[in-house]
Parts: sequence; structure tokens; C-alpha cells
Amino acid sequence: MDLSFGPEYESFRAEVQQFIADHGNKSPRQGGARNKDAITWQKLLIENGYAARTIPREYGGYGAEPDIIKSRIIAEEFSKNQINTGLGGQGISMLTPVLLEMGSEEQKQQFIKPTIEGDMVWCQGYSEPGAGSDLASLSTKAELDGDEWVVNGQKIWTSTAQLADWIFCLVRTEPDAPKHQGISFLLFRMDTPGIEIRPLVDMTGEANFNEVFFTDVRVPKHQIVGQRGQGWQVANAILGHERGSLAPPDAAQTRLNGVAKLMNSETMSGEKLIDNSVFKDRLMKLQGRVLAMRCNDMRLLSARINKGQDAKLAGMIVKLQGTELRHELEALAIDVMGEIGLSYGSDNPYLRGNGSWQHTYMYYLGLIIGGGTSQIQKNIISERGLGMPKEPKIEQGG
Amino acid sequence: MDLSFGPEYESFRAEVQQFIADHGNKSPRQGGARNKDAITWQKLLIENGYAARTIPREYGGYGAEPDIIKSRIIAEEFSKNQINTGLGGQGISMLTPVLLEMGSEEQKQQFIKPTIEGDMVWCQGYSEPGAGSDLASLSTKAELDGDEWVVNGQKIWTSTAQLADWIFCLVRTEPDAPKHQGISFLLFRMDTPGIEIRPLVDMTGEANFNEVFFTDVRVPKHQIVGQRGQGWQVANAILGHERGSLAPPDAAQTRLNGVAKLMNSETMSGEKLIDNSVFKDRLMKLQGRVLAMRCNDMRLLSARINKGQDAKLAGMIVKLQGTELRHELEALAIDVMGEIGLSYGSDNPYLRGNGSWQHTYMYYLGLIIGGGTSQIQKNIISERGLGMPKEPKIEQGG
Amino acid sequence: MEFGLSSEQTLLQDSVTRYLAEQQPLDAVRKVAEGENEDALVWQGLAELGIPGILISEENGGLGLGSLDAAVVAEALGYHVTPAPFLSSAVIAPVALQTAGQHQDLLGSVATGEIRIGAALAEGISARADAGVTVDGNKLSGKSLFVLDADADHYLVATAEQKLYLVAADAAGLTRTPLSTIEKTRSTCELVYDKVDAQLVSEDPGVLAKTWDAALVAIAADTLGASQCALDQAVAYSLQREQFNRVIASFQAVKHMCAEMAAALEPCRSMVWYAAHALDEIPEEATMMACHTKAHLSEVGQFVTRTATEVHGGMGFTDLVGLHYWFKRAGFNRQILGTPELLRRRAFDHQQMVA
Amino acid sequence: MEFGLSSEQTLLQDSVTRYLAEQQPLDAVRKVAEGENEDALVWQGLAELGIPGILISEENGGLGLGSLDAAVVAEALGYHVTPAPFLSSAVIAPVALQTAGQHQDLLGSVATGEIRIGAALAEGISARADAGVTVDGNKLSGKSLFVLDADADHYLVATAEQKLYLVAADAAGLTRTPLSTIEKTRSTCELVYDKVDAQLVSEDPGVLAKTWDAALVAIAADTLGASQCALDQAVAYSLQREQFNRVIASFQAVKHMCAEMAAALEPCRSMVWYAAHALDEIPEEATMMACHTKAHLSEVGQFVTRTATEVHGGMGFTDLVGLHYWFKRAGFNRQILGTPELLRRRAFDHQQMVA
Repeated sequence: MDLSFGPEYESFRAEVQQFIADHGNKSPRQGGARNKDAITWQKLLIENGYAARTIPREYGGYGAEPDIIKSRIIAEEFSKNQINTGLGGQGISMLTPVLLEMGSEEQKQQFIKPTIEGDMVWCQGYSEPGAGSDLASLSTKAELDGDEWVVNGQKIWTSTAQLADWIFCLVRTEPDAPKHQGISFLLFRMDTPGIEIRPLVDMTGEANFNEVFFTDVRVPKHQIVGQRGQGWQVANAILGHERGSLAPPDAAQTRLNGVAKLMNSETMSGEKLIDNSVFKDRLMKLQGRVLAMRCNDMRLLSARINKGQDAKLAGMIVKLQGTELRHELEALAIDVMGEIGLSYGSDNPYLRGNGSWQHTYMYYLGLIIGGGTSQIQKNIISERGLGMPKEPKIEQGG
Repeated sequence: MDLSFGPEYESFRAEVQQFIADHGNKSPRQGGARNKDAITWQKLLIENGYAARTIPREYGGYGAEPDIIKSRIIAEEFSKNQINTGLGGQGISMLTPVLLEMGSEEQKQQFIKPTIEGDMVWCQGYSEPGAGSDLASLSTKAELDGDEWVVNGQKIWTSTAQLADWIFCLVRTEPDAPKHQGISFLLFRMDTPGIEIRPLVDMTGEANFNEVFFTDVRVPKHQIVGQRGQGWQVANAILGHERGSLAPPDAAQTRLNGVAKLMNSETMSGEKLIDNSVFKDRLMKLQGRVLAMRCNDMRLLSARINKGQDAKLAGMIVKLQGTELRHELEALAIDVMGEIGLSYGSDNPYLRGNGSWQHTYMYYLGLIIGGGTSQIQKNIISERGLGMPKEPKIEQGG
Repeated sequence: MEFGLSSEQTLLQDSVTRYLAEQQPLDAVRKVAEGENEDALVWQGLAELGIPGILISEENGGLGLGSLDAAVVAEALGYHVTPAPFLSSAVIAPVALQTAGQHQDLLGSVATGEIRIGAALAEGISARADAGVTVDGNKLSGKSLFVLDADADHYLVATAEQKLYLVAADAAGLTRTPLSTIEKTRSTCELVYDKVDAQLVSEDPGVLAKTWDAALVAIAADTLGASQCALDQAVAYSLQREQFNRVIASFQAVKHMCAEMAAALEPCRSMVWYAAHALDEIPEEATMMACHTKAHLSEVGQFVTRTATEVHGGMGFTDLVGLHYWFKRAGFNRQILGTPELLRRRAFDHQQMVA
Repeated sequence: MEFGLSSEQTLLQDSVTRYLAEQQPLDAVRKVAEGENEDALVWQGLAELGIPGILISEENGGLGLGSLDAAVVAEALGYHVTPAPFLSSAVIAPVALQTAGQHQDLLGSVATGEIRIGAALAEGISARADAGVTVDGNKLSGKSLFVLDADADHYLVATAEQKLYLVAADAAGLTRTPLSTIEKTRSTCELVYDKVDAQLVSEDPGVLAKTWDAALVAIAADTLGASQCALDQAVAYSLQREQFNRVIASFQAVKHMCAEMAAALEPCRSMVWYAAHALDEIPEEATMMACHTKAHLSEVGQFVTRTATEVHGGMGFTDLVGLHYWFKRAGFNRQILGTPELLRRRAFDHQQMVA
């Protein structure tokens, strides 16, 4: 057991700290696509190897060898100093890795640099109203008409669709093939005629997502990643990237401290709630779970650094446990506040933490459902983690 | 809403009270088969209509019309005065109703009177090691050899097998028929050659049950209830009787009061545990659930009295909720006691409540599993209560 | 012996349910929630059925019915997430004024729906933040938070000493500010009092206690209805939604989620009935039952509305299906007039569990 | 950076596991539990591997290993529900005596398994019933309950003032009575002191605190092992047991029960590792982590061993399969040296959560 990164990395940490000391003042307060300051900052980060770190120089990245510890150190120092860590978004987090893995040389040249530099914004077209847990049953279709795909259908849960220049999209191109073999991975511009975007309001009252409708959208034939019918495999090359990040244990710890702070400032009938044994016990119960997940996270980091360690199951359970834990943490905060916990809306002077408790309480319920529901997670854990059989095939008409 | 039984029943209640005043002193302290006092008491009860109340006089019963309210009043008064309510056992609770419903006249004449009077003790042979939730897959077989069934196989969970004179037993007589149509319901003496009884020790450390082994046990051909192959239907005519009684809410209330009493007498570092807010909140949480189940029980009683009321779902959930609730109640008592809660065994001077907390904690875990596991209960609730589909048929080899 | 609803109560529930199903479908609720319509519309419709006066005695111009009748209506309102000031105007105010025997002349107009009386009880129950109401003569100062009904004509106000007063919404020195919450089907506001003229309703803390108990049962009944509707929607959705070439209702995991909801919820119905009955007929159990029923329904309501959302998958998270209205209704009911922890403590204090 | 077991630790765990799997199968455990054999046998076997001396420094005759090594062994012992006085003789006593720097001469014989030191700490932690130990000069009076190891040669005794003493099992005035519990794989007793000669170990409450922390982590590790074995057995059973013409592992309800067990349990492994590491290397977190780890493992252990029993159906309830040994092991671990509620309170008190 060795929790230090060793002396050889301390000079790297010093470098990062120096960068922050020199340039931290340029860190934009708000990130997000289309933000000029954020884009300037992103380019500075790439130049210094703090963003797009392992993406080859020829495609606009920094070109460093992958080094998990260095990435962690960067993350730690940026977080400690509350420095903006650069642009996110699905173009950077999901499409770029897929292009590096499966894209043609031409596609890499065309798309990666503008994407990581924030000049080209993407949205993702995977889920459909009829294809949620069973994503491979998607029915948006693309038919070849001369040199163009003609796309018809509907996508849902498409975040940043209004902002995006391009979409990477799963469509059914071989209707007669088995469902996993009939899908292709297309790229096309969001200003192509025939695309309609409708904001999708969710239970938080915000439109965090959109529905996107395609009517005879014409896409040049060559704008496909991988082969026809290979789209499922292409998409799966990166699907795994999304899971773990939905429930980072450090955020849970920060949130737990927030509940404690709330309990220290809120009172009920004159009693500070931090002195209420019942709420205190609930807080401590949750802290036990947060600590367990933090330790689990250290183990996962270690397994990525030290290839021999097995942490397969430890990785598989993160989303299930982490999202549930966050939901319960937010619920405690709301309970603690009594009526005040109902506040929602910036015009309410009794709003605490900017309304984030109620918001996150609902948002994490969304995360429990989204990105593979808890039911699907349990199927995966039991089948891939514990070696239990898959759902048996059903007799037709049975 | 009318919670009284009405004036017409008050004279009946007075009768019962008079009986208790006159004869209560004869109530045996211990019940159970083979107990002379208990048998004498049972006969007195039958004579006065407080046991075998609705069983026809010609078969040895009291011969009253069924009246749920009168039965309830008897139960209430006996319970209030801690009077022995007469013999139990599966011969009385399960076989007698089945014989009345499906038995031949000869069988009724032969078996009911000695059974209800405690002179003939029965055990039940349903479950097998390989047939638990899927009881109909039982494999103990009986083959006809001349005028006799020859029984081979094994039963499990057979309580009172050592004491029993007779067994009522499900056996497979038509091996080629579909599984629900190949079962017959046999009656035979437990001293028939070829029967071996092995006590089955369970997690409580006691042998509350037995395994029973049959090797070429020869049973006269006519000792069958109903037709050959009809045994499943015969058994199911009474299976429903068992469920509700596993988790009576009044017992839960009594137990809850017991935990409160314990919390009032036990201390931790000098603090009375009834003053510990965390345990108090747990106690109150459980009381909320107990009260809900008591109200549910009143509704069920009412629905039995007033035929128009629908309480189907309310009845279906009793076992699932009730057994879980009891298990958690006992768990609270153990937690409250700290190390002392571990005590088990009459030689331990720190044993509380005769060791019943640990014992019942485990026993109710057994009940959560037994008599239809919680998983089976949930299947039933969703299918029969909520109209959701049955488990679909599986493709063979699928 | 009959434990359950009388045929009159079933009729009452049916008539309210029919009105709400026809006149107040989710689209109509949405319009109120989104500020397009006011809840006055539905309240007027309910007034035609006599609902605002359900607990108001006949001599005071109401229907003169009992707590179980009110619970039955509250359940229907919760089932349809109806935006209406039932809790404050039809339960809290009538119980308080009739128990105190004061200002009953107001109740005739309450029964017809002409006037609404809001409820500012929180400060008499468990003061939060820097709120609190003090009295000097018959003048109120201070403030009340999360007052039920931002559009009332009068307010019933509890002070820290558990006295009850009545103030007019247009009284000099009274400032009313709406407080937005997650629940858009019912409104709350803040009242700030600067020496506001008030009429004493009662100095007896017993009147507040009885009023509180009645409110707790009505809230629990509302949660019962909201949860039942969430469960019904989950079952219906699961029977229609297909994934992996089968309706999701055929997956054991989905079946068991629904079974767990039903198992938790079904006994709550009897509990609400009994608690309502106890308010009128079993005074020695009334407070204990009211506290436990609201606390227990809060827990079950949270579990059921959350699980129903999960059964709906992503659709449950959207505003399209609107399931969140039920989730938030149960969430609101959980927090107001006593969280489960507070009510369990009160339930404990109100019984002699051990000698 | 390496978070996990070193290859030496893996080897250590393997060697203990191999010994227990071969020499101490459930049949052997049963013999001790049913009083046919004594636990001295397995303790002697473990002594040949050096286990009793795992935390005893080399100069005191032990292996001189660390807390994580001890946790790794505790996990293996829990996995095999091994009847052995590991917690008291190999963890509690060595930590106490070495931290205090007193009576270390005893430890050589502890390391070889020749003598055993029981632990009577409960009265220094949270006195129950009428127990409690007082000191006059170096004479102890009073009594200790649920002392770990009914067959020890010496006892480490905590007083209400959190001082630690050592008494010999054969000291004049000492009465030892075994106390039977649900857990038959480890023994407890009552000690009654009538002016018993005792040797002071430490008057510093910090020594008891450090000893307690070490014990908590060892208990948590034992629960981790017991729970892991219960889960492994449940999965294995479900893959072999058929009902309705399919292995029950193919039912989604059973799969999800197993997935929930794994999801709850897997992070506990890392938590135990970290808590053990903190005992030796991160003193400022040691107590907080120890309390949380024992409390959390108690909750998870109860859930896992219960759910594993359910997966086994009726067989889980029988003594035939013997799964109850694991259920009771986790149950015992939950209650001793601090229930979850008590430990969570201590965890709270040991951190500055807010300014």
C-alpha cells in the first residue's frame, strides 16, 4: 500500500502548480461551448499539455504518452485551485476517442483539431424514444440514395443540440440484418435541411436535453465512421468511457461537507440541526458510504496504474452505488431543511445553495435512470461480474 | 366506518367471558400434541363451541354456522385473558378443511373427530429438497402394486413428524402427465414400515422440522383423497389458509411494546435507551408500519364480514410485509441491547425475554423464505394483484 | 363492524374523481403550474360539488361531513395532482374556527368558494430560520414562512406560543410575497407583519394541535392519492412499453418494483381511513395516529413516486409524461407541517409506551 | 502509487486461506461450534504460520507485520468462519501492550500460541447493565461482560475510566463464567472480580482508544470475509439449484439480489484496506476510518448474509448447508465493541465537520 505518487512525479506537480500560478488568473469562470474566454483558455491548456494531453500533435493535441498519474495530478491541482479544466462535451469526451480508434485518416485530420479546440461543437444522436435500455433496437433509418444517405427518424436525450455544428449519430442502414449488425455511425452537420430540434424539459424544470427530428436529411455517403453495419461496434468502443464519471466520489464528499455545513447553519425550533442525533446518524451513515466509494475509487486508479491489479467488479458497481448515494445525500439535505427545503427558483429568498439541493436530488434520479438504468446495471454486474446467466430467450408467443 | 361489532354480539361476548370465568382455571399452560391437559381442554372447548366451532356435529365438531365476528370475539377474549385457544397443528388447520371439502364420507367419519379431539396427530408431507418454490415439481413417487401404493422418496420441512400418527402427503403417481396433473394426495400411518425420520436442525439451533424418508412404504389403495392425479387441486383447496397467519399484526404490536419496554430498562453508558433519539426514531418508524398493518388487518376482517368490500391486494401483501416487519422489529431489539443482544442459551444470565429476540429474528428470516419466499410473493402480487404478465416461457436450450 | 368507506363516501369520491378526470386532466393542471391559469377555476368547480365546505357544519353553511369524508376527497385531489387550496381553506381554517367557536361567520363564504383562508402554521410547529410571530395587544409582528395559499383573502396565523389569529390579506402592514417551490400545483408565500391588526381565534394550544392533526391526515391522504396514481401509471406504462421485444412488465425486476410499491402502499389506505376516523371518534389516539400516518405516508410516498419514475425509465424524467408532478406533490407533502422525524418524535411523546 | 495488497500480503492471505480450506473446512468448524473440539487445535495450526504474532514486533518474538497484514488475515478467518482467538490474542492484546510498552515479555508466548490473552474492553467503551470495573490500588472489583475468549490465560481489562489492566485467569478472586451467544465459533465469558490482583498496562485513555481502533478494523475485515463467502456461496448455489426447469441464477430477481450484494460489498474491501493502512500511516484519520469501517461493514454484512440466506431459500435456513455460521459471524461482529450507532457517533465526534 503506497498512496504517494513517488518523488518522480513531484516535479511534475510543481510544474502544474507553476502553470496555475502564472496563468490561473486567465481561467474563465464559466466554461461551455461558444464561450470565447473558454476557447482561448482551452488552447492555452492544450499548448501546455493540460488538455487533449494524449492526442497526437498531428491532430492538434499535445501528443504526450498516456500517464494516468500525471492526468490525476493535473486534475487534483486544478480542482484544488478551482481552475477551469478546459472544454468538455461529447465531441471531446466521446467522438474524439472513437475517431482515433476507428476513424479514417481523413476524418481524423478533418475533425479532431477543431473539436478539441472548441471550434467545432458536437452532439450525440444515440437514444430514441423507443430505444432506451435496448439501444440496439433503434429505428432511425438511413437509406442510400445515390451518393447520399437519407436519414429519417427521431433522437432523444440530445444535449447541446441547439449549439452543435455537427452530430454523430447511430442509424439503421441494414433493416434486414440482426439488430446489432444493421447500424451505422454517421457524422453530419446540424444545419442540414430537415433537422428540427425541440427542447426537452425534464423534471428539474430545465431543458437539459432535446429531441431531434430528422426528415429526409441528406448526408454525403462518405460521412460514416467504420463500415456500413459496423456502427454498434464503433459506438461501443467508447460507451464505457461514460459510466464511471457519472458519480465521482470526490464530488460526493464535497456534497457531504455541504450537508454538514447546512446542518450547522439551519435550525429547527432553535436547535441547530447538527445537534439533532437522528439527522446526525443519517449523515454519518452516508459518510460511511461515501468513504467506501472513495476507497473504491483509489483502488480503481491504482488498477489503472498497475496493470496487474484486478478491479473489474469494483469498476462495475460505481454507477449503481454512486448515483444512488448522491440522490440520498441530496434527500437528506432537503429533509434537514424542512419547509425551506422545498424552495426552488432564484426569486425565493430562502433558497439554499442556489437551489442545488432540489435540483441535484432530481438530476441524480435522472442519472439513476439514464446511461443504463439501475436495473440494467444489476444485470451487467450479475452477468459480467458474477458469472450468472443472461436473461434466457423467450418462446415467441410465450 | 363502524368499528364496533354491534349490540347483538355483546351478549355473545358476555357468554365467552362467562365461560372463561367459569373454566379459565383449567386452561393448560402448555399446549401441543400428546399433552393430556391440552386434550381434555380441547374437548371442553369443542363442547362449548370455542374450538372446531364450524365443523359439523356428525364429525365431532360443534356444528355452528360460520360467523367471523364470533370467531374474532372468541379470539379476542381468549387472548386478552391469556387463555389457551385449543390444539393447533396441521391436521386441524390444514387436513380437516381439505377433508370436509374433498374427502369421502368414509374419510370424514374416520379422521375428523379423532383429529380435532387431539387423539390423532398429523404431519404434512409437501415440500421436498428439490421442490421448494416450485412445489409442483415434487418427485416422491407412488406406484400402484396390487391394492397398495408403494411410496419412495423424501420430504422436508415436516414439523411434528416424530409425534405424528399419520401423514397427509403429496406424491407423484402419474410420471408421464404434466407436472400439476400427476400428483395424488395420500394419507398413511407414520408407523408404516419404510419411514425414516431425521430431525432437521435449523439456524435457530433447534430441530423445528424434520426430513422424512420413504423406502417402499406400502399404503392401502383407498387411502387417497380425491382422484388419482388430482392431488395438486386437493392441496390447493387449503394452501391459501396458511399465508395470512404467518404475520399477525397484533403479535407485531405486542412485540413492539416489548422493544419499548426493553429500551426502557436497558442502558448504555448510563443512558436509558428510550432516551436515545436514534433508536427512538427507529422504534417509531417501525410503529408506523405496525399501525399500517393493523389497519390493513381491520380492513381484511371487515371484507370477510361484508362480502361487497374488495380487499384482494390488501390480503396478498400481508405475508411479504408482515414477516419483513417482524424481522426488523427483532433486529432493533438486538441492536438496542449491544453485546447483550448476542446472548443465546438459557444458561446465559444476561438473556433477555428468554432468548426470544434472537430466536424470532432468525425464525422470521425463515418465514420470509418459507411458505412462499418473498420473491414468489412479489410474483404473485404483480401478476394476480396488478395484472402484470407471468414469467414468459423460456426457449429450451435458450 | 365495517372498516372502510360507506356507500355515501364512495359516491363522494366518485363524484370528485369524475369531475377531476373530466375537467382537470394533466393539461389543465399544467396550465396552472405554468402560470397560465389560476387555481380559482378548479376551486370554483369543486365548490359546485360543495367540497370547500366539506368540514363546515350545516349551520355554518357547509356539508357538515366528517374527517374521513375529507380524507377521501384529499385522496382524489392528490390522485389528480389538483391545484386547489383544499388543505388550508377546507381543512385547516374550518377545523380551527369551529373548534375555537370563533369567527364562524366567515365560513359560509369559504363553503361557497367565495373567500379563501390561507394557513400560516409553521411557526407554531417548528420555527425555522429567523421566522416567528409575536403579538402585542392584537397586533402581529414578525413573519411566517411557507404559508399555504398565496392567493387567500384571510390567513390563519400561529404564533410561537401556539395561539391562533386571523388576519385579512389586505390588512395594513401586511406584506405578502409568493415563495416559489418545487411544487407548482399549490402555492406558498411569506407573510411579513408590521403591527398588523389581527383577530384572536384561540389562545388554547389545543386548538392548534387539533387543527394540525386534521391537516396531517389530509396531507397523508393527498400523498396516498398521489402515490396510488404514480403506481397505476407505472403499471400501465410497463404494460405498454416494449424493450428487448417484450413489454417491460414481463421483466421480473419491473414486476418486483411494482409489487414492492403495492405492498408498501396498500396498507396505507387503511391507515389513512383509520387516522381520519380517529380524528372524529377516537380522541385518545387521534394525535398519535395523525403523526404516524403523515410520517409513514411521507416515507412510502417518497419510495413509490421515485420507484414509479424508475419504472418509466427516461420518460419518467421528462416533463412530457409529467410524472414529476406526482413526485413533487409527494415531496411537498413530506416537508410541510412537520418532517417525518419531527412527527415521529411527536408521536412518541403522545403515548405512554412504557410505564 | 499502489492501493492494494503487496505480493507479500497476497501470499500471506493465500497461505492462511490454503491452510483453512484444507484443515478447517466447515466440518471442522462445526466440531468446535458443537463443543466436540476446542479451538486450540486451529490456533496451534495458525501459530505454525506465525499468525498469533502477526502484529507482535520481531524483538518481542512476532512477525512484526502491520495492520493491513492483520486485516488480510482477519478477512481470511472470517471467510472460513474460523474458530480462533485472533481478535483478542493477536490484535487487541499486542496492540495494547506494545502501545503502552508494558508487559511485552508476555508477547513471545502469545506469538507461539502457548498463551492466549482475552479482551474485556466493553466496560471501557459503553457499559451495559450493571457491569463495570473499579480499581483500588492494583485490585480490581466489579465485572466485565462479553469478554472475548473464554479460554484465555490472561485478560486485558478496561475500566470505566478507560485504564487498562492485565489479570491472570487463575488469579485469586476472579470468577469466569462462559456466556453462550448465537456465535459458536468464538467464545465469550463474564469475569467477576473480587479484589483481584491486576497489573497496570496504561492509565492513558489513548492506549485503549488505539487498541479499540485496531480491533474495529480487524472485526470489519472479519465481516468482509464472512460476507464475501456468503455471497460466493449464494452465487454458487443459484447456479446449481433448479426450480421451474431452470437454474435459479437465471431469474432476474435472484440475479439482482446477487448484484446488490456485490455492489454493496465490493467497495468495503477497499475501505477495510484503507482503514487498516490508516491505523499505521495516517494517524489523523485512523479513529474516524476505524469507526466508519466497522459501522459500515456491520450494515453491509447484515444485508449480505441475510440476502445470501434468502437466495438459498429453505436450504439457507437449515443447519445442513451451514450458511447460518456466516450469518451469525456477521451478526456477532455487528454487536461487539460498539454497535453501528455508537460508532457513527464516535466518528462524528472525531472529526471537525464544520467550523
